[in-house]
Order: sequence, then C-alpha cells, then structure tokens
Amino acid sequence: MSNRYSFSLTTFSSSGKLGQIEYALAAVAQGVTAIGIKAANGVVIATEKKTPSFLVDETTLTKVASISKNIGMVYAGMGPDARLLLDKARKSAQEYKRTYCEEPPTLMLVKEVASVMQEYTQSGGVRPFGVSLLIAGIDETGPMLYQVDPSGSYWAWKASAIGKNMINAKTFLEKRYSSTMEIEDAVHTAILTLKEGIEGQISETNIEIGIAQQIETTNRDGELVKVGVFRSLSNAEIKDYLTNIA
Amino acid sequence: MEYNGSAIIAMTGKNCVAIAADRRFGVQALTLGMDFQKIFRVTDRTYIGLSGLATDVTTLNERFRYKVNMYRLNEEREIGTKTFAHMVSSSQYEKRQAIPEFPWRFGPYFVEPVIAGLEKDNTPFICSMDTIGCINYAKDFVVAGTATEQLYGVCESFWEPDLEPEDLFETISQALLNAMDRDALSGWGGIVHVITPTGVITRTLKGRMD
Amino acid sequence: MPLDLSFLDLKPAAARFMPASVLAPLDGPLEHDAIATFDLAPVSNPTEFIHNQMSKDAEHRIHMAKGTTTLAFKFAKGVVVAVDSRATMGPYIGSSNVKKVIEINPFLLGTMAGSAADCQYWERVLGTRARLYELRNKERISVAAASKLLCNMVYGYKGMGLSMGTMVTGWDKKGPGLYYVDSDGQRLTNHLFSVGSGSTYAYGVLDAGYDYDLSVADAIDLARRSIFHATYRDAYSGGSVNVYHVKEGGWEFISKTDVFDLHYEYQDQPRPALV
Amino acid sequence: MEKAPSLKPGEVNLGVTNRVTDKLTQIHDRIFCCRSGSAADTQAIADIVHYYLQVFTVQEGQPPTVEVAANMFQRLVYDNKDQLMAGIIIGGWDAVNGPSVYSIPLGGSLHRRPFAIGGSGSSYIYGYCDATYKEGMSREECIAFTKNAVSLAMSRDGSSGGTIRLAIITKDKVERVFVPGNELPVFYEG
Amino acid sequence: MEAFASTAPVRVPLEHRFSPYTDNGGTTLAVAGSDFCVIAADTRQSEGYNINTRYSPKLYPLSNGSVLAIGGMQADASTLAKRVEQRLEWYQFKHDKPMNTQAVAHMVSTMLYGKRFFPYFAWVTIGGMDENGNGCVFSFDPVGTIEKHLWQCSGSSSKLIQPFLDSQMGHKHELLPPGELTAQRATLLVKDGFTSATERDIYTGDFLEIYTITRDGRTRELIELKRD
Amino acid sequence: MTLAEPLPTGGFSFDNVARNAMLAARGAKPPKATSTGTTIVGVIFKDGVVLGADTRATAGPIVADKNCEKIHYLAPNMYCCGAGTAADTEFTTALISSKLELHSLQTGRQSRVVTAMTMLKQMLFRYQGHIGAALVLGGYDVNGPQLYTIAPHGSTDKLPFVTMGSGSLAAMAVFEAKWRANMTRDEAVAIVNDAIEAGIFNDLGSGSNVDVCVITKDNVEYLRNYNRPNERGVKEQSYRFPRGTTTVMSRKVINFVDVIEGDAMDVTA
Repeated sequence: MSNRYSFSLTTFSSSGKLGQIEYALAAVAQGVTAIGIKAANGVVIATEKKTPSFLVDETTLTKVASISKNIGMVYAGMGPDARLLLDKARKSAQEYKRTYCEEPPTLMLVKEVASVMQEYTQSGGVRPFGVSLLIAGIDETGPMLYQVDPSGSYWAWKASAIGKNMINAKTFLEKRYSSTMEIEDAVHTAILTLKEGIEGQISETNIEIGIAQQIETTNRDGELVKVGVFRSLSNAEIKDYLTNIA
Repeated sequence: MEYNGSAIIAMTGKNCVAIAADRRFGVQALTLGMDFQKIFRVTDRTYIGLSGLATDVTTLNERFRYKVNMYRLNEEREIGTKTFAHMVSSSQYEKRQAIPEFPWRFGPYFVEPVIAGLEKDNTPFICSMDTIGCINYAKDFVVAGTATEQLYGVCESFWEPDLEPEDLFETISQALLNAMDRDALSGWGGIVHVITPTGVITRTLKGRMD
Repeated sequence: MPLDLSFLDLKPAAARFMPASVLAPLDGPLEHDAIATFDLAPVSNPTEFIHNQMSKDAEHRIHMAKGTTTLAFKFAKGVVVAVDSRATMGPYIGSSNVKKVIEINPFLLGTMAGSAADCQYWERVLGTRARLYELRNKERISVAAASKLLCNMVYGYKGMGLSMGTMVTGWDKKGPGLYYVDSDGQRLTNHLFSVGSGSTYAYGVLDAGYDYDLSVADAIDLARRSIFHATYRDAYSGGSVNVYHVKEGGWEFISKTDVFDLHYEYQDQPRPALV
Repeated sequence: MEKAPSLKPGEVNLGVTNRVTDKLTQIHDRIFCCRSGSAADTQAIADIVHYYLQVFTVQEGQPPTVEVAANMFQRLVYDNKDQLMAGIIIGGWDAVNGPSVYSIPLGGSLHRRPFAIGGSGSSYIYGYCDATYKEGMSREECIAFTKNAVSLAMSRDGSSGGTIRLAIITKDKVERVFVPGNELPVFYEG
Repeated sequence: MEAFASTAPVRVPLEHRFSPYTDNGGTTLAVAGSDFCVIAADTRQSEGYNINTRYSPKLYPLSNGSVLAIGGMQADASTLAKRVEQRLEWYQFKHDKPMNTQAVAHMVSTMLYGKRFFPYFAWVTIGGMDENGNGCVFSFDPVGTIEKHLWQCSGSSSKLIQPFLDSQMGHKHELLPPGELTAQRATLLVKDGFTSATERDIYTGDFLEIYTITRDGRTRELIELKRD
Repeated sequence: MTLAEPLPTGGFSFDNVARNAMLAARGAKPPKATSTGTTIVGVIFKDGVVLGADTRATAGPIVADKNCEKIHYLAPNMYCCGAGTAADTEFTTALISSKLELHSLQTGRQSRVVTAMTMLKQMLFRYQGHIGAALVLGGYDVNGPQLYTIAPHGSTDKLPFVTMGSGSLAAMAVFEAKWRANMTRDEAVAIVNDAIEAGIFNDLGSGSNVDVCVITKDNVEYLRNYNRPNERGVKEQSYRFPRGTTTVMSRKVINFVDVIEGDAMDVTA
C-alpha cells in the first residue's frame, strides 16, 4: 500500500480518498469497543476497559469522561489523542458557559469537537486523530448521542458502537434497540452488548458506563427545576446492574 | 450618558412584558431628531433597548443582530431572552477588560442596555445592565438613561403585579411620559412595545415636544 | 482681652466687602436685610471659593436654576416680550412654570436669563430704586436710566460670579425702550434681542418674520412662534410661552400658552410662503 | 503597620504586630520574612520567592541560605521598584552563616544587619534598639528585646497595634510565639 | 482586613481644601390644595454611607402657622430656621400680628440671597395658608430664587417623587378628567411618594414627618419608613 | 465557542479607548458602573463555613437592584461573596469558577479552597487593583473549612471570621462582640445574620435582604433571602390607570404565526 499518496495528508489519492484518514479509521477499528444507546429519557455510553497486562492498575484508567455538566464522551482508538480532544472540548464548553451562562447544547459541543478533528485533516505538519468518539448529552432538545470520526464527520445515532467489535455490537444493538426504551433498560442492553464481545468474565472492573439524564433539583430561588446531568457510574452501581442481569 | 440623552423602561405584566423609550436624538442641548430608534427587535419575543451614546446604540444594535443571526445559524434555534441577555453582558464586559501591561486603559461602550422578552414558556423576563455588563435582574421593572431617577420614582409607585397587556401599556406609558417631562435630555414622544404570547403591539405616544 | 461678640450683630460682619458704589446712594432708613450686605466665605479668596463651589466637579455643588430662551423686540406699536418657562438644574427640569418676565413696576419689565436668583433679586432692587427715583424727582424713571442703574449695580460685583442676562423694557416719555444688560456690565440698546441657551433658534424665526410695522397681533404671534421653535430644539428651554406687550399706558400681559398644545396647533398649519 | 526587629545571636528572632493578620511569612524551612508596604505587593513577592526557593532546593539538593533568599527578594524589589511598594526584612538560619538578618528597604537595596526594623512604627524604636541591642544576647534576652521593641512601637504608632507574633528560628526548629493584646509588655503610657 | 493603604510605610500628604459644606441628604415635599397644605419630610440625617441619626426633623413649624422645610446641610438648615423664626418674632413685636406666608417667603428669599457669595447649602420650601385661606407652597434654590407652586419636592429624592406628583396632581398626560384633590388624598400621595423613594434612594428613610395645615391649624403625623 | 463567536474576540479590545478619551474631553461624563456598597461576611464554625451578604446594588445614591445575588458559585464545595464593582465580582468569580471546573475535571478531584484563593489573588494582582473586586472566599476541602478575604489589589488574609465592603465595620462590630470558637451551625448562621443586618441598617450602601450560604463537608445550603427584614409595606392606594388614559398617536400589531421549520433570518437594515 505504500504509494506516493499515503504519506501526504492533504493530497487525495486518484480514487478520491485521503489515505491518512482511512488509516486513522483503521486505528479506531483496533481500539477497545465502546457503545452508546439513546433511551427515551437519557443516554448511555459504555466501554470495555482493557489493559495490556493484568499488572496494570486498572482503577486509574478511565475512558468515559465528562466534558461539562450535561455532556460526556467515550472513545475508541488512541488514548492520548482522545485526551487532547477532551481537553479542547472541556475548554470550549467553559467558554460557551461564560458567554451564555448556560451549559452548551450537545450539538454545539459536537460541532466544536468535529471542527477540531476536521482541522487536523487539512493542515500541514499534523496527522488526523486516531479516535472515534461517542458523545452523549442531554439538553432542552432532549437526550442526544453523536459519533464523531477522525475525518471530522459526525452523526446522531439511536445506538452505535465503535472500536474492534463494532460490527457485531451494532448487529446486536439493531436487534435489541427499541425507541421506547428507558434509561435502565438501556444500561442493561449496553452491558449485554459489551458482554457479547468481551474476552473473559465481565465485571465492574473491566467495563465503564456513563449516563446522561435529567434530574430534579432546587435552584437558588427554591424552585424545583430539571437539569441535564452526565455522570459515570461507580463500580458499585455497575456491580448492581451486573447482578441484576446475571 | 448625558451626551445624547434617553429614557428607557421595561416592565413585566401577567404573561406579558412591555418596553418603552423616548424618541429624541440630541447632542447635548441641541435636539436633532425626534424619531430616533432606541428599541430594537432581537427575535419575535425579545426586544432590546439601548440607552446612551447614540453612535454606540447604532453600532451595538448591528453587532447584536449579527451575533443573534450567527447564533441562529449555528445552533439552529432562536436565542432565548435570558441567553441573549448573557450574550449582551459578556460582549459588554469584554470592552471593560484591560491587558495587564496597561491596566488603566478601559474602553467600554457608553450604553446601558435594557432587555425585555418572554421566555419559551411565556414567563416574562426583563433585565438591565450597566455599561460593563453587570446584569440587574428584576421581577418588576428596570430603567435606563438620563431620566433613571425620575423613572425609578414613578415606576416604584405605579407598578403592580399581574397587569394585563392593556393595563400594562397604560402604566408604562404614564411612567415614561411623566418621567420624561422632568428630564431635559429625553422626550419628544415615546414608543411602547407590549410583547404577549400571541404578538407584539407597538404604539407611539403623544408627548411633549420640548 | 475682650470677647469678640460681633457674630451677634444683626448685620453680617462681612459688610466691609460691600462695594462702596452700591451702598452710597441708598444708605437710607431701610430694614436691615432689605439692602444687601453680602456674607463672604471666610477664605483668602472668596471669589474663587464661590466659583469652585459652583463648578461642575465640586463635591457639594451648589446648583442654580438655569437655561432659557427669552426675546423682546421694539416695533411700531411698542415692545413685545416673550419668554419660555423652564428651569433646569443640569439635565433635571426643576420647574416648568417659572415666571421669567419680572414685573418691575407697571411701566417696566425685566426678563430673566442666567441665574434666576440674580435676576430676581437685582430687578427687585431696581424696582425699589425706580420708586425712590420717582419720589425724589416727581417723574417716572426712563428705561435708559433704569437699565443703567441695574448695569451699575451688577457691575460692582463683576468677577464675583453673578450670572444675569436681562432685557429691560418699558415705556417712557421717549416712547418704547429696550435695553440688554448683563452681569459682565454690558448694556446695549437695539430693536431686537434674544437671550439664553435657545436664543439662536429664536433669532432664526424672529429675523425671518420681523418687520417694524407689524400689527400687534402679528408681532405677538411672531414672538410666540420664535420661543416655541426654541423650545422645540433646545433641551433647556420649554414649558409655556409667556407673552407681554409694552405700550403707552404700561405693559399688558397677553398670554401664557403651553408649548405642548402649541406644537400640535402649529403642526397642522400651512408653512409660510417663501417668496 | 508593623515593624520588626530581628536580631542575630545564636538564633534569629522576628516579630510583627497587627490586629490579627499574620505578617510573618515562612518562605522556607528556616527562613522567614516580615512584610511592610502594600500587602498585595509583598504577598505576591513572598509567593514568588517561596516558589523559587522550592525549585532551588530540588535543583541544588540542599536548603538555600538566608543570603540566597534575601538576594532573590532584593532582585525582585529592585527590578520592579517603580511598580512595587514593599519593604521586607528577611531572617533565618542556615548552615553557612548561622543566623542572619537582612533588610530590603523601598528602593531595593540589600543590607545585612545584626538587627533590622521596618514599617510605619519603626521610627519610634530606632533609639530603643540602638540603645539596647548588644552582641551575643541570650535567647531570652533576644525575645525580650524583640517584644519590648514591638510593644513600644505599637504604643506610639496609630497604625501598628494589637498583638505580637514572634518566630524563633534556630538550627533545630522554628518556634512561633503569639503574644495577645493583654499580655504585652507595658511601658510608660502617659 | 489588610487594607492597601494602611500598611503603607510612606504617607502621601493629603491635600486639604476648604469645604464648608456637607450634604446630609433627605427629602422634603409640600403640596397645596384649595383649603389645605401638606408638607412632609423624612427624618434621616446621613453623611456618606453613614447615618448620623434616624430622627433629625427637617420641618420647622413657624410661629405664624406655616412650616419651613429645609434639606441639604443640617447645620445651615438649623441656622437658617433659627434666623427666620427670630425675624418672625421681631415682626410680631413690631407689627403686632403674625407675618403672612407670602411675606415669609419673600423674606427667606432675601435672606438666602444675602449669602449669595457664601450660600447656605440648603433647599428651602415653605408651606402654609395664604391670606385667602388657600394652601400655598414656595420653594427656593440655595441662593434665593423664589417660586410659588402647588406641589414641590426637593432634596435627594426630588427627582423620584416630583414626576410622580406631576402625574397624580397635574394629570398632564391623561385624557380623563381628574377628581378634586382633598387633604386626605394629598396625604396618601405623600406617603406613597415617600415609601417609593425610600425603596430607591439610599439617603431617604427612617421616619416620615407630615404636617397638615388647614384654616383650623396644624396637625403633625409621624410614620415609619424603612430603615435600610 | 469559536464557532458561535465569529467576531474577533480573543483577548482584549481597545477599540473604544481613544474614542472615549475624545468624548470625555468634549464633556461627556463617563457612565457610572453599578457597584455593590455591600456588607459581606464569613465565619468558620465547628463543621464548616457560613458566608453572608446583603442584596443591595447601588449606582451612586440610587438603588439599582434591591435583591441581587452577591454570593457567587465557584465550585461545588466553595462560594465567594463579592463587593466592589458589581460586574467585576460577577465576571471574576465566573472566570475562576470556570478554571476550577476544568482543574477539577483534569485532576479528577475536588478543588481546594487555597487553589481558588491563589487563582483569584494572582489575577487581581496582575490587574493592580483596576479590577474592583473585594472578595470573601469560603469553602470546605480536604483540609476542612477555609475562609479567606481577597482585596482588589490581590492581598489575602486567612482568618476565622471576616467582613468586607462598606458595611464591614458594622458587621465586624457584631463579630467582635459575639464570635466564639467552635460554634454550632445554627449559632454561626445567627451571628452571620446579625452581622449582615448590622450592615443593612447602619450602612447606606447595604440594604434589603440577608443571603446566607452554609458550606459543610459534602453539603451546601444556599439560603437565598434567609431573612427579609425590609419588605415593602402595602401602598396606600393603587395607581392603575383606566384603559384609554394615554393618547396614542399610532398603533401597529404584529401577530405571531406558528412558524414551521426554518424561520427567516432578520435581514432588515
């Protein structure tokens, strides 16, 4: 495959493709599987947590991360690349908040991240990001799940999977998905999907789950208001789900 | 503030808000125009009144319209009244900023904005700001311009909660007209917009022309 | 050492600051405060003190009522005087009903521009002086003499911050008289004057319509229109237009019209022909 | 508002007065400074020196001498003298010089001193300090000297007052002494 | 609190400029009707952000039945009030009758102008009954400009209350005819004017003192305002 | 967000500086910024920190806002009272809050109060007092309850009870008289309330209501308008005008229609 287009990022091949982006997608395809499901009242993102050796302290690894109060993400592909994007996403969320005094809508944040990723497909001296992201958020338009790819393209999904086992996972999700599914069901479905592809026994230590949903809280004036919140589930919570399934 | 002169009020009513302004354009004592626009439509349900230096009033209106249009294109939705207020506030404070090397150099716009509108659920929202963007939220009324003290006095007496759109119009109009009569730099007629969930009623008032 | 009890004196101790020229002709048996002996601030430079105190950035600024349009003109049938009625303190309108024509006596009128207190006070003194003149000389004081008296009185305080721009009008044996007197000590006579912040606007209308042979009705209308247009453009003029007509038998108060109504009245009238 | 006699026998003894604030700032294990002038300026400088000294310790593998700290202060004050209002006294113990006291007045010069005083009340106690200070004072003498000096300054200076804080810095430890308002040494108060 | 200036080792010499004035805040108000006069003032006396006292009357009932209201600097106000009352007494002794309100007003005007070059820092209003038994109100600027009114408000809240009175007494912008003004309604307007001003003006508050003057004499009322 | 913010913003803008200098020379007075005359206080008690503030904002002698919020959110475990130029306290705390949120997302831990204090003091010092924010910072972190004051020039103090703003002396008088070490929550709230009330009633720059915020380990009680000692009484009469009172010269009505997708952009001049 080493033809003269493959090293130049900004040059199309004669077949109209950008080689580096294809390779970046290949890097994603080798990444650890992550899935996302949009439920009627929230979104779930989940991933397998795979360590190269059992000697690694897996409690220090996290793939599900929150970007702002109401938005979180998970990635498949190269961890360091994802961290840079996470950092930029968080900063841009804060900037939005400082301008409008409200949490950014999921779509705006996705656009922001996607534009960063796109920039790296067209600039000199850089390479595309070796990650795909699943971004889950909840705002006034309701729960949303987006997938962003190295090319900078993004789509909203009802359910999606990225990484090594994505084809099987998607097939599984296509069978199980229902649009009336509530958040609890979605978590179960996510766990089952991961379970399909996982090597060895599934446990709270080798998967991660994040959910975005609305919760009720009182504001400063004492009124009851609903706010969208994204949070990662604790090991204990995951364990509960696992016992329910088993 | 006193270079051009102005008087602006916003008031809440029952599921409605009203915003009113005088119509004078003057340079210090000299009155140049009697139909100067100080209140601008932001969206169907949000209006902004800009009091202060006339050149800044015009400039800022254009800037805000640009920003609101960009917001609409980017976010594929209309900006909410409160969100718009925060956008105005951060734009104003930006000019207050100074770089550490020259901390004494500040360059705010000489404009005090007043914002009135209905939120998505039709709750009234009004607020005013100082020139560097400090928002003053109020449940009753806000004022700005050279006649602020006069307006505070009359509004504090006239305003009452849950006025219907027609009553709100009378209250805000009387407040504006009587306050302007005690301010040399504002007046020459008034304009009132009453924003309700179904539409906006705009009326011009007969006022003193001196 | 004896105690200094001078502060108990009825007459303020500062009488020595009174210019001699003012005191001299009137050292009569008048009530103590009726003729002024002015207190001065106990500082080395009282003039500077009062200037500072009234300046824009004084901490406790003493605001005096100001801002005006006044006019008067001589014509075949006497003198027409017209004034607005607004008093402002900064941008605040202190009053919309100020009487800016001061009725000195049945034959003399003075107008008010600048500091209201200065005009009111000195024209009241002028009234006294005119009356004394009449008693001493068995005839009415002429407008020329009255205006000269006023001019001399305020000239004595030149530089002390008095602010007065007034027109003294009346009817004496030479016919109608019209003099402009101000606190700088200026005294002029002419057919037509307008004084105050809105005077430029009034001059425009006045000059365009003025004719020595105007009828009384037209003269009054011209005066009223001139003041109206000044109130329209000048932020510091407004309220009502007061019009007086000075004629052989003394002055006559003609009208007081709110410019609120005038505006809508004039608005519907056809504009005058240009040629 | 404060003044601080600092002296150098076998130990260094720093004292300051203030209604409540602690103006004795520790910038290293055995190095303290007393700040006078703009609180904001002196706090900022002390923060910077504190940071420098930590980096110094790591890079050099040994604690800084008081002289090093004093020179860092001096450099900061001198280089920024048109923007700062800071008078600083540095005192401490190190293995090279033992106890030492430095004074940096407003312009940014540096002076090593057997004792140093500064702040608005210091002019009242130059005489006392000159008359009373002697070489080789004992620990107790030193504490008494410092307390008396600070106390005397407080009673004359309207903007010094309240309490005294002392730090006794020796090779082995730093001891902080707090003298509340009702336990100050009392002198003639006519 | 560690303030910037207080720790300064060097003191910058302060420039002392002679200022004989201070503004003690507060508001006075008077309303005249066909057979009454209501005159009112708050009683807060302040300086800067401090309240010197919550009860320092700005109304001075005069021996002739009128009421003198003076805002501005309290020291000037009390001096002026004392001088006015003294002159009223002399007048009584000399003429064997009380001075009428109109005459008091003109006298006050000349007294103020007498200090044209070292003015009293005072806003003066006089309320009373005229010879015909009608209420009358006179107001003055610090150097003695005299003006007769039907209603007038001076002092720190004048800008707040005056347009309210213009509306409720003048009815300039109303198509519908106004009702007759009674002393009772005037008092209500005064109270609402002051409670509204107290909301927004930091120098007005504590108590509201009201004198109602009619042909039958003078009554006094004291009501509480907010104290913040 | 860069996309949503297409006008050049990055950093600071001096566009108006020269223009404003010219205006000042021509007699235009620079406008007054809203300031908070303010009484703000903080006190440490047995289990945490209590912060308190009045709710008056003034522009000169006029009350611009009767019920403003002066206790600003910084992080889930810390709040900050602001006195001085209102916009400055508002935006300074918002900026630091933003930085703290990023900091805590990046470190995965709760922020420490001393971190916030350092960020604030460094920012204010950099601006040499030109940002007029005087702050009382309180919070609870791994080291327990913390309380600081930060003056506009960037100097800080760490004390068990503090007051700031124009009413600080009135409030401090209460603290000096009533403060004790190791108070209970209720005692602390009570003296904070008293201190703020002292400011409200004795300092003209402070007024209206008492806001209180109690921060303990893992909990924050934001007691907005904890005490309302200055409710306005009922007016003597209503000033509602009959319909038709005001003379109208012209009248125009815009009725909203239900917009189906894609509202047209406003392109009017």
